[in-house]
Amino acid sequence: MNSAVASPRGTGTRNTRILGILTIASMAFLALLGLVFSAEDRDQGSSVRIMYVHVPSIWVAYIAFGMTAACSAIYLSSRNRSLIWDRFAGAAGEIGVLFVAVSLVTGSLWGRLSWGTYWVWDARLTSTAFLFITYLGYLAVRRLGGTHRQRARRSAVLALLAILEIPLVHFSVRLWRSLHQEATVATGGTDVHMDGLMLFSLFFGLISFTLLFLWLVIHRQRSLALEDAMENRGLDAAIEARREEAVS
Amino acid sequence: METVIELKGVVAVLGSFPALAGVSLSVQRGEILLLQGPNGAGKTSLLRVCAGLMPIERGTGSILGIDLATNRQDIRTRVGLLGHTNGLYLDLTVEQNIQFWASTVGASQEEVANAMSTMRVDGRLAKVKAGQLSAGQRRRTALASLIVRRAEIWLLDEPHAGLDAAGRDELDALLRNAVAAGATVVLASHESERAAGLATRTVTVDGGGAR
Amino acid sequence: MSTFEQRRRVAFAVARKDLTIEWNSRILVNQVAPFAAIIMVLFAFALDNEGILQRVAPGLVWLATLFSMLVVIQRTFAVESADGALDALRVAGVDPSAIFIGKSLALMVQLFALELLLVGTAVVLYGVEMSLVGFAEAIVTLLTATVGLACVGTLYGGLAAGARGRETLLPLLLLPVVAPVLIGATRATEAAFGSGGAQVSEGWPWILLLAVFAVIFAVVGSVAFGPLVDE
Amino acid sequence: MEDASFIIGSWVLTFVAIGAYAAFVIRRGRELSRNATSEEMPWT
Repeated sequence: MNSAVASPRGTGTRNTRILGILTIASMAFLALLGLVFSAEDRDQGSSVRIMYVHVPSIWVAYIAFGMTAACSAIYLSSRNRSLIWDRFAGAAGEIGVLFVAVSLVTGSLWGRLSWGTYWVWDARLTSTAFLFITYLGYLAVRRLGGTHRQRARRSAVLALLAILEIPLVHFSVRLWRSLHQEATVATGGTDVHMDGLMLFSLFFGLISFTLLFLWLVIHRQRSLALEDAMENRGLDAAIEARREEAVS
Repeated sequence: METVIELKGVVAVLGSFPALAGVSLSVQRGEILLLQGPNGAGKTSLLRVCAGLMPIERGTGSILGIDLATNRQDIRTRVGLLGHTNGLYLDLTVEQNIQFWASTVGASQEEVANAMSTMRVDGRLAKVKAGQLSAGQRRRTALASLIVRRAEIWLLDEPHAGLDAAGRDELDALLRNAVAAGATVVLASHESERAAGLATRTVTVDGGGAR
Repeated sequence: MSTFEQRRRVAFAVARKDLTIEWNSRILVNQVAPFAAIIMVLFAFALDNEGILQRVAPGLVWLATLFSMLVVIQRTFAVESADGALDALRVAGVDPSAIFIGKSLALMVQLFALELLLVGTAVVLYGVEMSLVGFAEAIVTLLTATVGLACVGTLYGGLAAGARGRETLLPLLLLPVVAPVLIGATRATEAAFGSGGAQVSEGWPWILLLAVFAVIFAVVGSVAFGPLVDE
Repeated sequence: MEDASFIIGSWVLTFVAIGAYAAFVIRRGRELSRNATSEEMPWT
């Protein structure tokens, strides 16, 4: 207890600090690349600059949801059922929801510029919206309460169900769209002719957003661990109080 | 004697409230154990833990030699719980309720008829919807569906509540018969005089612990 | 250890129990069916144009089905928790996959009856006309869609019911999952109704989609129901 | 110019959203770790 009071340490370590500095530096460089150095697109003009945050965002969201599923599967299949896997799943799910939201909003801004409309009923857009809602549900189930193990089991099963549901939704939405001629609006507009620097900028964006994701997920897992620990401690106090009742 | 319930320092929580704050309890086969204690002492939770319904957060426990932490599902087939609620479907008649519970365990028609006559819910009452019964009649219906489940451990939460004098006598006789046939009974009751006459041992539950 | 035979017996017992409850209480007939019919009438008010109504009738039928399904699912789990019967089922050690199959079967029967009513309403109110083959296709669509809806509805309904007082979670969890059914069933029904000049033959691929959905969630549901509801 | 405001808007929005979330995570961690023991913080 004493050592803890001495210095407030937070969820960082030397390694995460290095990772954090790297992330910030690469984000700054990405902004330079995307907003200043890279050229305008032949068809889309300057609106292509939104791509450098839009595409990496959805990339991170996919990684995050993949990680949620993988950690949930590990949690359910591991013998000791360590709660760290549950927390990693939860942290990744939360970050995934944030980044899907970001990519939906930036995507619709980009769409307004290049297609003249905020939203088209394109298969990819529609199933991304479903992805967002599905994982909102996942986060809601994580907050249902009960013991940590109950939360872990329930949400792990739900995460695996979500992984099953997503391809089904995506496939059926694609079938649905294929019947409508207007579907070409979406694909026609996004044809970007990329030169070397644009390609590099996009690639650099993916890397720096991945660094960002790693940094976020590590910190979030740790703060979730602390939340669990504090709840356990609250339970200790409550057990003490409960025993007192009997003495009086 | 064979130990059928063995709890060591069991903590069980409702949300974040420790309903059981470290209970240790040992029950032998053939006992009729009475749990006493004020409201909110943890009697109901203790029964639910023994039934494998509430997960245990800390401590260890086994019921009929089956580990509570890992195999709660296996325990449940071998114990019977009568909780605060009766576990009846209010839109089914008394007979339909008991038939349903019988069919989940594959009990015969004869067993159903016996259980219904033991708890006096046969005849005219059998065709009444559970939602229209009096509290005591519902209690008797719940006990009848408990009988057809042939439990090895009977966990009863206030079984006497709502029963009339005759019903209480029948319940006591029923429990004594069950014990004679090799079952074990744990009951929580405020009817301490009556229950004490029935019980072979009394344990006081208070502040989420047992003494 | 529960054998296949035991599981089948329990599943049928659960299904029969749920249907008996409906038979005794007539909630579906007296409350949900009128609600579904009202939705169809309200659609007609909102889309006040006969041409449009005929064109979109299939979508409206399935939207009304989904909304009424939410009510039915909440009802089938409210019945379980009204007097602690779900707890009693759990204490009785009844195999969760048998409960899942039983409740899904009962839900299928109820949903199918509801859908027949809705299709009938569409025929009467919206002036839908069907060929004989179209009628057969509509029935097949109803059947396959119903299996999928019932399985997925039981699965998520159980999860929402297990979390006491959070039944409002059900629509958030359920509606995104049933999107494929809404899409598939609507297109297949369009083909059957001939809405917007659709041919009957266009419906069969969508029915295949519905069948895939049904099979997946029937299998997965019977595995996942236990861990989701239990605790 | 509309284009520029949309582009800057989406970049700003992205970074504000992520920044706000990161700040929330870090502050929550700091707050909770104030009373935490070493065993509760295995990463230290």
